[in-house]
Amino acid sequence: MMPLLTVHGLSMRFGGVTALHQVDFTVQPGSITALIGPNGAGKTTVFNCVTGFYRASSGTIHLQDEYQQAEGIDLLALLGEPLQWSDLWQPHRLSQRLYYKMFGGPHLVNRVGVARTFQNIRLFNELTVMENLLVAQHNQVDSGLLSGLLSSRRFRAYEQAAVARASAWLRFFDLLPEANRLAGELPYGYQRRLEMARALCTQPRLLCLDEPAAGLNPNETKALSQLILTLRERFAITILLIEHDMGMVMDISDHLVVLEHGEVIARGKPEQIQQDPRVLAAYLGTQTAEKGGL
Amino acid sequence: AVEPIKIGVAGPLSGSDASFGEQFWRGAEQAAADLNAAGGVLGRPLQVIKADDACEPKQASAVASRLVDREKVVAVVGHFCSSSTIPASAIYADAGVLMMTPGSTNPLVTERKLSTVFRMCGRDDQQGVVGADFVVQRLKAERIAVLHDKTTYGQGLANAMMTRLHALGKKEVLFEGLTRGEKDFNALVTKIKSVQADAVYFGGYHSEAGPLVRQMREQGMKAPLISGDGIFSEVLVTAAGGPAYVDGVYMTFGADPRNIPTGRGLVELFRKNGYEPEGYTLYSYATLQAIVAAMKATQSTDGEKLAQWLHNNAVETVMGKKAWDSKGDLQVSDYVMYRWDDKGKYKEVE
Amino acid sequence: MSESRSASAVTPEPLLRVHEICAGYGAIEALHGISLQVQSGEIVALIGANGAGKSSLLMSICANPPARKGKIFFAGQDITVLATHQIARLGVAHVPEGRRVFTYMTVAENLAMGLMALPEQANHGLLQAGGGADPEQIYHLFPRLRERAQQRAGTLSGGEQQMLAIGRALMSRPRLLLLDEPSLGLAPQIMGRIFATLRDIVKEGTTIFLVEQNANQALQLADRAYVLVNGRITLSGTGKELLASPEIRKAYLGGH
Amino acid sequence: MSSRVSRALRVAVVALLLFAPITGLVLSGYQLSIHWQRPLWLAAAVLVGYFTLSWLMQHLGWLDRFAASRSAVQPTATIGLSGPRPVWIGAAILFALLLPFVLGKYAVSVAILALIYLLLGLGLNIVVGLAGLLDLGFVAFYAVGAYTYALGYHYFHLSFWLALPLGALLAALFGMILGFPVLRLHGDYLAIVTLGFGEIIRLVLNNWVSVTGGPNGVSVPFPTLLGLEFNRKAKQGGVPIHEFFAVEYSSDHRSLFLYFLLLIVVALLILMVIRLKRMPIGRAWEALRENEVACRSLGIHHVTVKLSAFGLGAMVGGVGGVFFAALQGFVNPTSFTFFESAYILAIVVLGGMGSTTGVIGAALLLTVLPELLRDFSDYRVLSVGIAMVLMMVWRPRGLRQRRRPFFVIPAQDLPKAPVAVSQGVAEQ
Amino acid sequence: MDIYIVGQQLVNGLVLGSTYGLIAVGYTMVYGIIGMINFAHGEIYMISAYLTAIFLALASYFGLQSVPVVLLLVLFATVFLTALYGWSVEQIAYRPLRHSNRLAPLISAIGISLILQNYIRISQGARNQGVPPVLDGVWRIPSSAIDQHFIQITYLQSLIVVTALASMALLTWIIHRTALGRACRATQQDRIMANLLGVDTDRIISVVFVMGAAMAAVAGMLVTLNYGSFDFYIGFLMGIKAFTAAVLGGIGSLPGAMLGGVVLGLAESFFAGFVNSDYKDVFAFSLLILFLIFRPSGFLGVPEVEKV
Ligand SMILES: Nc1ncnc2c1ncn2[C@@H]1O[C@H](COP(=O)(O)OP(=O)(O)OP(=O)(O)O)[C@@H](O)[C@H]1O
Ligand SMILES: Nc1ncnc2c1ncn2[C@@H]1O[C@H](COP(=O)(O)OP(=O)(O)OP(=O)(O)O)[C@@H](O)[C@H]1O
Ligand SMILES: [Mg+2]
Ligand SMILES: [Mg+2]
Repeated sequence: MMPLLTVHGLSMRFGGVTALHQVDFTVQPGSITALIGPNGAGKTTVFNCVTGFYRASSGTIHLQDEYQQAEGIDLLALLGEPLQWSDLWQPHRLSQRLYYKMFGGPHLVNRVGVARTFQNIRLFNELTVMENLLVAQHNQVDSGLLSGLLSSRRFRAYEQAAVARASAWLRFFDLLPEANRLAGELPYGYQRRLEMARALCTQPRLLCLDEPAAGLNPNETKALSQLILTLRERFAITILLIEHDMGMVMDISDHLVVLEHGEVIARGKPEQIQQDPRVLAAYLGTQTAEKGGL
Repeated sequence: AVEPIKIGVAGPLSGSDASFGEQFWRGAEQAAADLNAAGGVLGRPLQVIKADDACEPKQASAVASRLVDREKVVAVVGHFCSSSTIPASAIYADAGVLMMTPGSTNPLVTERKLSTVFRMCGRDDQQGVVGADFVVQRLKAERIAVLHDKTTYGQGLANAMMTRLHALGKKEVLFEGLTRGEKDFNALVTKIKSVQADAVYFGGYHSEAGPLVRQMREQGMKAPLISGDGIFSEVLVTAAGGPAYVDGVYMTFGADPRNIPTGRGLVELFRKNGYEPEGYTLYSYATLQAIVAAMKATQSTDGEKLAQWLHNNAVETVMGKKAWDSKGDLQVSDYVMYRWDDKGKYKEVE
Repeated sequence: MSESRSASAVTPEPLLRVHEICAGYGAIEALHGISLQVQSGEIVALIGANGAGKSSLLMSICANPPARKGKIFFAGQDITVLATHQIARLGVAHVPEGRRVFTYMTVAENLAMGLMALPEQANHGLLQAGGGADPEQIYHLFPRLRERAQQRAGTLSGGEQQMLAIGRALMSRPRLLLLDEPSLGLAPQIMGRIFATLRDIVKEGTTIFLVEQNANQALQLADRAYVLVNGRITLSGTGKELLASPEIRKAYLGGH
Repeated sequence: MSSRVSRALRVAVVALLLFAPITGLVLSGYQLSIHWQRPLWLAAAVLVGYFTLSWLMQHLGWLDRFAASRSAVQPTATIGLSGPRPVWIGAAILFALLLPFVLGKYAVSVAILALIYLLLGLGLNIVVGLAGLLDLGFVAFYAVGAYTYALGYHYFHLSFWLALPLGALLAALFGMILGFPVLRLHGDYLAIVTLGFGEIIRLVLNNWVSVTGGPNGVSVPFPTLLGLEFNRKAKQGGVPIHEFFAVEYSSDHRSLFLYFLLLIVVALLILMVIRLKRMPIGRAWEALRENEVACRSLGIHHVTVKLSAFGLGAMVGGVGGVFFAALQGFVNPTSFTFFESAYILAIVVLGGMGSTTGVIGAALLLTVLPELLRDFSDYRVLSVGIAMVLMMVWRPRGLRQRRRPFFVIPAQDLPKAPVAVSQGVAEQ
Repeated sequence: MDIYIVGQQLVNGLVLGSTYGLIAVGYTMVYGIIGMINFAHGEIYMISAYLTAIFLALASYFGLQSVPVVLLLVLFATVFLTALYGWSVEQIAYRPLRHSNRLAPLISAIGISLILQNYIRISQGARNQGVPPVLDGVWRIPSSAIDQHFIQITYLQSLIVVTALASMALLTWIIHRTALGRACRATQQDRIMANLLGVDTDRIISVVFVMGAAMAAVAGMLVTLNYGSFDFYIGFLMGIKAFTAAVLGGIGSLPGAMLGGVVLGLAESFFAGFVNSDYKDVFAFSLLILFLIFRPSGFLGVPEVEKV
C-alpha cells in the first residue's frame, strides 16, 4: 500500500545544533506509528517539520493526496519556498511559489489533513472549551461574512452542525460536562484531551499526538489507548504518536521509529524494537524494559 | 439679586499653549473686576466664565456650544489658536453671540465675514509686511532664512512675510518648519549656518524661539532673529537661557500697551498683584472693555446689535482708541518693531 | 492511617503540617478541608485523578492561591500568613506543573535562579555577580543540560525543560521539595535516574512531597502516600499498603 | 492601630517630600517665590485622606474585598449569558431617543461627541479587545475618514453620503496597507509601528500644505438630507430644510439630525459587533489573541484573520472620521494627535477589553465626565487624569468583563459517537 | 558639502540621540520587567527638569557659588526626589493593577501623565521656565582657515554623551551580570515562578521603577542645563521619541535603547540638516517602520523565536 506520509532525508539545524539528520520513515494509512527516543532526540522537531512549524533544512515530506497520485502533496512547498531562476520560464510554478510565499504556512498543512497536538499544551485559555472546538471548525463553518451578519438560516444550520460535532467529540473524550468552562482553568489531564478533541475537529487524515499520555495515571492511560484505537478503527484516522510511556506504545502501535541524536536508529514492529540492543542501550534501559509491559 | 451679564473667556488653559490662555484670563478677569467696581453694565454686574479649549478644534466647538447653550453668555473673549477660533466662531455666529479674539491673527478668522466676529489684534499679513520691510530695508539683509513652527499662526506669519519679501524682489535662502515642543534645533541651525543666512525670520512662539536663538548663538551665528507677536513675552529670556542670548532679537508687535499712558496704572496694578501683564493680557483687558462699551452704547446684549455698533464706532480702551472695519479687523494696525538687548529688555526700534 | 498516627507520636512537630485548608479560584473551590503531614526526611506521595486538586494543593502550600480556611505550618511556623516568596525563602522549593522555565534565559542562568531562595542571596547579594554556586551536581545528574548550558531554555526539548525545572529546584538544597509530576515527558531511563536521585537527596536531608501520575513508581518510592479525590483526602497509608490495595489498583494503576 | 498611625505618618512624610519643592518653591525667572504653606496643606490633606480611607476600608469591610481582588490568583472569568437584560436595553434606547427633548441642546452636542467616541471605541475594540493587536495609531484611520470627506468635498464636491462609504473604504484600505507588512510584528513592536503610522499621517496632513491646507485645515459643509440643507440660506445648491417644511430656521435641526443619524449608525454597529463575536471570524480573532501557534495548527491563516480585524476596525474609524468632519465643519491635523489614540484606547481598556457593553459605558463615561468637570476649569484635566487612574484601580479588568457565550447542550438527542465526523472521514 | 557641516550634524545627532537614549533606557527597563509601556516616564523626566531648576535657584538663594558643588548637590537632590516620584507613581497607579490585563497599566499611565502635567502647570504656572547658563564652554575643531568653519561640541553636550554611555554600561552590567538583574528578568518572564523561587517581585518592580526614574532624572538635569528651557509639556514629545528609540533598539535591551536613541538622533539631524526639517519626523517614523519590517525585534532585541 502507498504510505500516507513519506519523510525522506529530513535534516534540521538550529545554528550549531543539528537536531535532525537524514531522517527517513513512512506512515502507512490506517496505522498507528510511534516515534520514540530519549529526551532531546528530535521527536518533536520531526512533528514541527511535518506540520510546517519549522522549515526543514533539507529533505522532503510528502502526504498522499486524496486521489492517490504518485507524488502526493509536497508539504514543504506549502510553506513557501525561495524563488528560483528556473521559475522564470515556468510561469505556473512561479505563480504557485509566489502564492505560497505570501499565503503559505502551517495552516495549509492542516488544511490538507494533518492535525497535531503540542507537547506544551496550547489551548485558547480565555475561551470556553466549546469555543475552542468551534475555532477549530473555522474552515468548515465559514459561510460568508454577510450571511453571518444577517444570521441567515444557512449560517445557523452550519453553526448548529458545528456545535453538534464539537459536542460529539467532547463526549468521546468525556469532557461534555466541562463544555462551558474556560479552557485555561481545566486540570492538566483534561487540557490534554481537549487539545486532541480540538485537533480532531479539523477532520484530519493524519493526527500527530505529542505525548498524549503525559500527566495521566496508568488507568487513564489505558482508557486513552482505547480511544486512540477507536479513532483508527471507527474514524479511519492515521496516527503518528510520540510517547514515553512504553506500556502504551507497545500496546497500541503497529510500527515504531526510534530516534537518537536526530538519527533513526531503529524501526520495526514493537516486538523487534523491544529486543533491539541499540534501543535498549540508548533509550529503554535494561531494567525498565523488563517492566515495559506492565 | 440682579442677574449678572455673562461673558465667556475662552482659550487654552491646559495643553502646550496654556500660558496664553492664562494671559487671556488674567486680563479679562481684571477688566471685569474693574468694570464691576465702576458699577457694572446696564445696571448688572459682569461675570466672566472660564472656558478651556486646549487649542484643539474639537474642544473649542464643545466649549463654544457650552458657552452658548448652557452658560448663555452674551459675548466671548477668545479664542487663542486660530485653528480653534475658526470652528468656534461659526457656532457663535450661528447663535448671534459676539466674539472678539484678543490674539488670533490668522486672516481666515475674519475673512469668512461672519458678522459677529471681531479681533483686537492685527493680522498676520499686516505683521509679516512690517517684518519683511524691516529685514530688507533696515537690516539690509541679503540672505534671509524663513522658519516657522507649522502652526496656523506661525506658518501664516511666515507665508505673509515671504509674500512681501518676494514683492520686494528678494528671495529666501531657506524656508522650513520646525516642530513645536522640541528643544533641539541644532541640526536646523547648522543648516542655516551652511546657507550663510544673514537674517533669520521665525514665525512662531517664544517657547521655540528661545532655544532656537540660543543654539544659533552657541554655534557662533551672529545673524539677527526676527519674529512676530508670538515671542512677545519676557519668558523669551528664560526660554533662551539668559539675557545674553536674546541680544539682537527683533519682533513685531502692536505699540506696547504697557507703554501707552492710559495703561500705565493698570500695569502697575498687575505688577502689584505679582503678575507681569505681558503678551495678550492687556489685549484681553481691552477686548472686554470694547465689548462693554458696545453694550453701554446700544443698551443691549444682542450680538447683532453690538456688532453693528462696533463696526461703526471707535472705542477708547486701555490700549488706545480702536475701531473696526466691516470684516471685524482693526482699522489701524499699529505694528512696530522691537529689539531685545543683552539685559533681557526690549525697546521699540526708532 | 495508623502508620501516620504512630509516626506523629515519635516526632511531635512534622516539617509540613496542613490543617484543614480550603482553597480555590474565584467562585470555584478546589480543595475542601485538606489535612496532611509530612515528616522531616520522608518522601510523601500524593495521587489522584485528573482534576482532583493535586496541583492546587501544592500551589496552596506556596500561598498561590492562598488558603481561604485552615492553617499550614512549616517547621512549626505558621506560613499561612506569609507571601509566596517568603515561603520559598524558608527553604521550600517547587517544581511546578508545566515546568515554567524562564524561556529567555540560558540554562545556566535558570539554574542560578534556583539560588534566589537562599536567604543571603535574597537579602544582600543582589548586586553580586551570582552564579557562584555550583551547578556541577545538576550537570552530573543531567549531562544533557551541560551540553546545553548556554542555550536559551525556551528552545530546549520538553524533557530537557523538565530536567531543568527539577535541577533549578535542587540548586538551593531545599528543606522541602514539592514536585508536581516530575516524570512528565521524561524518557524511561531518565525517569529511573530521577527516582534514584530523589532517594539520595532525602538522605542528604531534603524532605519530598510529590505528586505523581505514575502511581506505580511513586508508591514504590514513597514512604507514605495520600489519595486525593475531588479536593478531599480519602485514603492514606504507606506506599506499600496502598500499592497492595485493590481499590487503588483498580482506580489508578489500571490493574484488575 | 498604632501601625496604621505610623503608616499614615510615613505616607504624609513622603507626600511632604514630594510636594515641598514643586508646590512650595515656585519658579519665577531664575528666582524662587516661596509658598511654604502649600506643601503643608497638601501633606495634611494626604494624611487625613489616607487615615479616613484606611479606616473606612477596615470598618466597612472594603479591606477584605480589596485584599481578595489583589490576591496573586488570577480570578476566573465568570461565565454566563452574554449581554445585559432586555429591560436595560429597552431603557437605554428609550433614553437615547428622548434625550434631546429632555436634556436640551447642550446635552445633544455632548451626546454627539460621545457617540463618535463610541463609534471609535467599538472600532478599536475589534482590533485591540478581540484580536489583541495593540494599535496606538488608530487616530490615523479617523483622520483618513475625516479628510476623505473634507478634501473630497473641497476638490470633487463629494457629498456626505458618498463620503461615508468612501471614507470607510479608504480607511479600511489604509488599514490593510499598514497591516500587511507589519503583522509579522509582535505585541509592542506592532504598537510602536501603528503609533508611528498615526504620526506620519498627521505630519503629512500638516506639512503637505498645498493639498491639505496644512495647519489651516479644510472646511467641510454640513450634510444634507435628501438634498435638503440645514443652513439658514442654501449654500450647496439645495433647499434649506426649514423652508421645505415651512418652519422657522433653527440651528437645533442640525444637531438633532446628526444625533439621530449617529444613533442609527451606532446601533447598527453594535448589532454588527455582537454578531461578529459569535461568528467564526470573531472567534478566530480571539483565538489568535490567545495563541497564534495553535491557530495556525488548526488551519487558520493568521495574516488574513489579523488583516480582517485591522481592516474592519479601520473602517469603523473611517466612518467616525467622516462624522467628525461633518460635526466640526472644519478639520485640521490638531484633532488627530497621539493623545486622541490613547484616549480611544482608554475607552476600550476601561470598558473591559472585548466587552461591547463595557465599551459603551466607558465611551459615555470618558466623554461626558470631562464635560461635567468643566466647572472645575483649571483642575479639569487634572481631574480627568485622577478619574482615569481611580477607575483603573477600582476596576483593573474594566467596567465589564467580556462574557463568554454559553452553549446549551441537549444531552439526549446526541449521537453516542461523533457521527458527523466519521461520515466525513469515510467519504475521503 | 563642507566637511565641517557634516561633522557638526554628526555631533548634533549624537547629542540629541544620547538624550533620547538616556530616557529610552528608563522605558526599556520598565518594559523589560513588567512588559508595560510606561507612558508617564516622559512626565517623570519633565518633573526632574523642574526640580533641577528649583534646586539651582535654591542654591543661588543660599549663595552657593562653586559650580561643581552646586551641580553635585542639585544632581543628588534631583535624582532622589525624582526617584521618589517614580516610586510613588508605581505604588499608587501600577501596583494595584498587578493582576489585571496587560493594557490596564497603560491607561493608568496615561492618567498619571495627565495628572503630573497639570499638577506642575497648576503649581508652577504654564509659562516657559529656564535655568541660567551653567558650565559654559565649548571645544572647537577648526576645519579650515575660515573662522566660521569648525566642528564644535559644548562641555555640556559632551557630558551628556559620556553620561549616557556610562550609565548605560552600568545598567547593562547590573541587568546581565548580577543576581538583581537576573531576578528582574525572571520577574518579567514569569512572575509566579519567580515568586516561587523566592524573588520578592513587588520589590523588584519598585526597584526598577526607581532606577528608571533616576535615569530620567539624570537626563532631565543634563538636558535642562544644556537647552536652558523647559515647560510642563516637554515630557510628551520626549516620551514618544524615547519610546521610539527604545523600540528601534529592541525593547528590553539596554544597549539597544542607547543605540536606538543615537540612530534616531542621527537620522533626525541628517534629514533635517540635508533634506528637509518639515519631514524629519515623517522620515524617522518611516525609517522605524521599514526597519522593523525587516528586523522585527529591533537592533538588539531578542528575536521572538518560539519553540513549538
Ligand atoms: N528552536 C530551537 N533552537 C535551538 N535548538 C532547538 C530548537 N528546537 C529544538 N532544539 C533542540 O533540538 C533538540 C531536539 O528537540 P526536540 O524537542 O525535538 O526533542 P524531543 O525528542 O521532542 O525530546 P523530548 O522527549 O524531551 O520532548 C533538542 O536538544 C533541542 O535543544
Ligand atoms: N486557574 C484556575 N482557575 C479556575 N479553576 C482552576 C484553576 N486551576 C485549577 N482549577 C480547578 O481546580 C480543580 C483542581 O485542579 P488541579 O489542577 O489542581 O488538578 P490536578 O489534580 O492537578 O489535575 P491533573 O492531574 O490533571 O494535573 C479543577 O477542577 C480545576 O478546574
Ligand atoms: Mg518533545
Ligand atoms: Mg496537576
